[in-house]
Amino acid sequence: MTDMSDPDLTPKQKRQLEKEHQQRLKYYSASQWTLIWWRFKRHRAAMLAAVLLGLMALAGIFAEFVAPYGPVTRDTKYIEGPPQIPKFCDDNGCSLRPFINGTKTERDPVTLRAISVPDPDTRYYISLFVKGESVKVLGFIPTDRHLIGLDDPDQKIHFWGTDDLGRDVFSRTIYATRTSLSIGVLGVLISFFLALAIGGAAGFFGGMTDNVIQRVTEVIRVVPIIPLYMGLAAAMPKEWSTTQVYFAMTLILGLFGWPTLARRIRSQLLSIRNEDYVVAARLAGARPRRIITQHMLPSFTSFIIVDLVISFPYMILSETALSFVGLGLRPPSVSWGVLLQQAQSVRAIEQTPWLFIPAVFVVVAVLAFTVIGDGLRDAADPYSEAK
Amino acid sequence: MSRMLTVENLSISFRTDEGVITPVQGVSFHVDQGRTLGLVGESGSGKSVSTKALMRLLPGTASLGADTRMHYTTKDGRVVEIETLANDGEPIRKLRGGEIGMIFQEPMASFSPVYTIGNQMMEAIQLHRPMGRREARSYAVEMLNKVGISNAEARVDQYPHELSGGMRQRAMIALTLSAGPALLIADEPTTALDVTIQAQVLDLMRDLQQELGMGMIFITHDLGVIAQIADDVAVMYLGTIVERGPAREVIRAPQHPYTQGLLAAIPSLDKLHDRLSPVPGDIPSPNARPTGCPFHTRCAQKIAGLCDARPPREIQTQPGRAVRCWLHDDEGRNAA
Amino acid sequence: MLRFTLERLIGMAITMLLVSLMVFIIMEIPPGDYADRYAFRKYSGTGVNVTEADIQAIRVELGLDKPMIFRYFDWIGGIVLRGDFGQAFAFETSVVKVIGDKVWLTTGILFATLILTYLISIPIGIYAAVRRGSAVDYGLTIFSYLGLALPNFLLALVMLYFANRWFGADIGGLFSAEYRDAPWSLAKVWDMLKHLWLPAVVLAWSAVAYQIQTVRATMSDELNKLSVTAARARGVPERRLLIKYPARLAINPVVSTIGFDVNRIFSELPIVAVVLGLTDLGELLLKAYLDLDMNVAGAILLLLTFAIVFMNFLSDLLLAWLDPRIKLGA
Amino acid sequence: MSLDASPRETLIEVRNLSVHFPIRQKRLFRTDVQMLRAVDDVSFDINRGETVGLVGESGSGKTTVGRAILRAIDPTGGEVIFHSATGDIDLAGASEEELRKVRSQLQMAFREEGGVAVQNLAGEALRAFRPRMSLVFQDPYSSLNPRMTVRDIIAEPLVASGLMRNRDEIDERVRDIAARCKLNLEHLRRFPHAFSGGQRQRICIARALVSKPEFVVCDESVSALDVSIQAEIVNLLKDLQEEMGVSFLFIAHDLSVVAQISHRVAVLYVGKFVEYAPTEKLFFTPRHPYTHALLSAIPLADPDASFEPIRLQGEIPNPLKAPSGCRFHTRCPFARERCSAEAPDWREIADEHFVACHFADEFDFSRPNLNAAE
Repeated sequence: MTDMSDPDLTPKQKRQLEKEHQQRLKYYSASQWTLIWWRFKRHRAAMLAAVLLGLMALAGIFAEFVAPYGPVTRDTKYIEGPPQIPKFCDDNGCSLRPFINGTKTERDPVTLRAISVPDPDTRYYISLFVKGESVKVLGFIPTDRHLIGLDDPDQKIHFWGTDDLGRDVFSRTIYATRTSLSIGVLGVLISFFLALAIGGAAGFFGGMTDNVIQRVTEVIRVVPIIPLYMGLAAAMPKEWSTTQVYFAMTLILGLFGWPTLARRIRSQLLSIRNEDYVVAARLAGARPRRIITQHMLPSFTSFIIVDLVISFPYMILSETALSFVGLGLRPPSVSWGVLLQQAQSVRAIEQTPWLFIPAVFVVVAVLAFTVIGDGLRDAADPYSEAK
Repeated sequence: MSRMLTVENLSISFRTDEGVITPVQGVSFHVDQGRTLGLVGESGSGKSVSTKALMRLLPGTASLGADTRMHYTTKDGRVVEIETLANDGEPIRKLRGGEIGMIFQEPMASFSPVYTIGNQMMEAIQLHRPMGRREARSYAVEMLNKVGISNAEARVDQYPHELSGGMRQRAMIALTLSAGPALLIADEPTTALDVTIQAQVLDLMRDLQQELGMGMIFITHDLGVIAQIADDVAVMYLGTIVERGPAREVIRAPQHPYTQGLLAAIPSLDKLHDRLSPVPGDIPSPNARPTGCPFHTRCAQKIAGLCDARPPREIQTQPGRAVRCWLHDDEGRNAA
Repeated sequence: MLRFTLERLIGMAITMLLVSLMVFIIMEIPPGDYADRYAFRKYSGTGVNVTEADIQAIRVELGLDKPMIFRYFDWIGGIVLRGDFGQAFAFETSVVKVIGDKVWLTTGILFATLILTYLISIPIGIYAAVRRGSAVDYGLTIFSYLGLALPNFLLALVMLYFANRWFGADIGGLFSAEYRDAPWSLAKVWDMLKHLWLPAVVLAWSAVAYQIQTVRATMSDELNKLSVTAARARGVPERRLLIKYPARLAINPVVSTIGFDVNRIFSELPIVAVVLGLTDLGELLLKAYLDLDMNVAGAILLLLTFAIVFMNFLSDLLLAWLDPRIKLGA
Repeated sequence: MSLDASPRETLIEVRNLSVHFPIRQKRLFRTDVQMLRAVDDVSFDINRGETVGLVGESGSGKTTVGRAILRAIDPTGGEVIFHSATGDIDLAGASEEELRKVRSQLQMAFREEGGVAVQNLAGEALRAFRPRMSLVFQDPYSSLNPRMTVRDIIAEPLVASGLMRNRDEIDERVRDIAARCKLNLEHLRRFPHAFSGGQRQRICIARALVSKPEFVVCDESVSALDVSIQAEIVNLLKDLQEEMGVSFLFIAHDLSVVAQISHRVAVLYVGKFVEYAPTEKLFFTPRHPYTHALLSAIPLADPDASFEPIRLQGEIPNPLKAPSGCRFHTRCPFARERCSAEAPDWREIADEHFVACHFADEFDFSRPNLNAAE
């Protein structure tokens, strides 16, 4: 508030004042999205979650490249093997490059079964961009390079161990990330469009339409959702291909995810419709289309994004749960739920705990979506403080 | 007339995300028994916050200045140093309600919606008076009658939302007075009411104060209300009292440029169609408080280099009147 | 209050009618009809060659050739008038026999879970709001995030693992081996209670996390209300103040979401049941779905939903009793 | 600022305007519909370049009157005739489609009434008229779209109605009106969150006046502002009126502000007009007991003025259960039997002084002898 032309100020103070002044001007002419971004940035946990989720999504999108092996590639030499942790040192000295020891087959002295034991005399070095299986990234970019792997193309590394068929848990988890996240995205999108249409109709037309829609929404909301999904999932013909099942699943998840969202859209519409500035636009002679696109939608979008983000966890958890009990995706598809199917028993916890690693992904993804949702919710209404 | 409350150098700071802000700085006033102090100011002047500090009702993010003194003399003559009390505890609770009562702007919001009027009144009565349930109830009915609520016997069992706005504020007054306070703090009690209802409530409060001989602090932004109800007035601007003195004298002959501007800006019913004289500029936000005199950004008589650099002292201009302005300070006069 | 109750009763009846329609439609969705599956199950492996005519005969016998709307009324009429949910072909007996006392087991699990949820979440939520911003508050926030994120079946597995290590192997399921098929007795009930806590804890987990957040949020709002400040200004002691004013109102959203909690619990039940080896409706439902025994599945889905609708009704009544503003507004 | 100098020209004629809202209450098997007579049979007129003040307490229906005139809500009955200056509507700029609809309805309306009966206009035609009428809201926070720049907010009436298409022209007009409302160029680039209450109200006024309307409704436009700021907005409105010749309907509950800005003032009580007169007459020689009580209830910032408010019994009635006969009879200190039985006529008791009271002739409430009647 001090006068800038005050002669008593030192140049440094003046610069400081000038800087503050510029910042204020920047704030004054900041649009909605800039304000939201500024506020969201302040939410450190949400930023961290966003980065984590971004990494996860990238890994999923470029699964062919990121995963060292295919989802069904078997390593018969290493079945139900524990995770192999890269190391820099062993009994034979240290190295600057990480490596793992090879394995050799021995007979268990008691049961006489063949088991794999580490062979301290062999070393396989880990590299980036190694040659491996030929794959098509994103389905069309052919390459035989993989992000990470062993120098020796004949040897395999299993960061997170293998399952009972010798499939690499790390690679499978990366592929599963793609499936599970994409089911979430598609499911949310489907339910979003349904919600937008249904909630929009209720909020826009009001009256009888609204009453009927409200009643139907009410009915769908009281039905326990997983048993309902189960009913629909059970109806899927057993002979369907994995792709068909995949799309059917997204459709089912999307088909019943809309009621909560539709209710929110409806109430948002109703409250925005009565905002003074919308009335003002109407009195200024704006047509309905202009009122909706210029005045209602912009204020509405940020809230809807929040709702979308917080409805992801339900989709992901539902898919995981359904696949877990065998009603969702089925092998040979890989999703987090499908992977966890192999870990259904207490025996698995005791003997092959690494099969639970996909669960960490589920928890992290759901947590990340929840935290981002919280951060967005705080940021979505940048004008609440201004009052 | 005995002095019941002395407040000296009251400063209140809040911790916020953007740093510490101090919406109230160096406020001093006092209340005598049987007299009404009007605290007048526009939005952001810190009038409500100051009285909440008196009752130690501020949130945990708030802190009082080091040389803040708030001394209250109880009904039995003890002096309580309010600034030393904890926010929560037996000593301050003894003061709240029983010694100092408080009425708020929103009568609906100051009642809990899920209990009857009678329930909430009886609670206050039993906390501060040695009465049983029966007695407390009939006392509640008596108090409702006293504030002019008809059919009090039935009203006592109604919920707040079943009463109209004016009735609710009357019930709130009855509730507050039923605890028997010696000092009443009324925070804009009539602002949310219609003109005719406001007049009724002002009338009622004036009568009750005289009848019960209470001291009263009446907070408002309306100088008209002050003129009608207050004996003394303190004018607040951005967290400081810029002028104080007997209401009559201050309103007739304001000394601070802000008080002068405020009075001139009020539309009068006697001089129709005249141009109004606004105070130029906007009220700065409390977290961007100007340096020096807080009013200098809008003051037509500001002394450059002085008013914007150093805050003025409080100057006694006449017995019982004080003003915080360089124009009344010898140093300021010399500089001008 | 009477009118209010009546109104809600009628609302409940309408919802139940619509729900039953929906459930019926879901029962009809699986490919092929009941007769197909009946014939397949009855004669597969017996060497009998089933012709289209045979199936048609079964269809007529069972009344499956009638239009859907008639079949719906047959079905719902049987349920409402005679308590008959039809035949469970996978078990070759009536659905009622199959479901039987599993209804009571499920009810037991449900109420154990609900009570556990509210006993934990309400006091903790209130405490977190009062101590807002403290370490305890942050800890609870992190806990409730985890509660929302951890899939319940995983939790069930982990709990089972530890329960096995600490309490011995016989903790899964609802009964110890010696009581599993024994007739009901006091000892059996006691044995059940000893097993009931595990599913209750697992099922309560996410509900607790959710309700802590709800209670904390409303309590925080209520704490900032003028009525609380006003009561404090009257000298009401702090503890009593918290309980009488904000806490009393912070319970309202919990009461209004009882139905929602029941929904959540029923949603998780089938999956948790698989992991914990419970023999309740949830597990049966899963089995029925996998076998495409739609009469059983439909009956269970219908019962679960009715329970939710009924709990919604109860929560409405409870809320109206708790909050005087609702009765008058209705 | 006397009106007598210029010839009076009626701009808005309100005839028997009524607005009833159906209040639906869901019962068990049926829905009860009660009629809330928010505004009941109200008639008055507004001259060109004049400000008419509308005062009343909560539930009096003053906001409803303003919005019904602008057709923000639909009136139940009555007429609102808008004597617009012809040639202002940019017919050339409108598309063929709009033009056809507007023209046909305009011509018909003009021929019939010599003005446009606003409530007969539908859809397109109403939109075409909107730029000539405007509304300034009470809450300067919620009436500005926080997601638009001030420039876009002010330009909205021009753009939305299609009054102007050329960006440069719009910018010029916006800059012009903004300057008149004491907003500078830098302000135009900002968003509403950068402004204080008084500045926001100036933006609202600029928006209302940008299309050079002939008639603007100010709905409690200054009541949310602090006193020191309020005066500035009142002065601004007066200046703009002189410059642009616009008419205002100034709705407020604060009588002293209304007194300062209005040429004539109407007093509403529970949906009915009780008195309508030139400002001096209304404030110095009120004829209705309610006006008198209202005036006596204002606390004056003058310690020597006696403050003896007329003690009205009870509370303002709920408009759903409006009293029979004269609606004020339940609280009137002078009520007689006839008052509860028979609604008083709306009559011109003196030149331009309208009142609805059976016994208005018997009362003399003229100030400063405020209590002469008792």
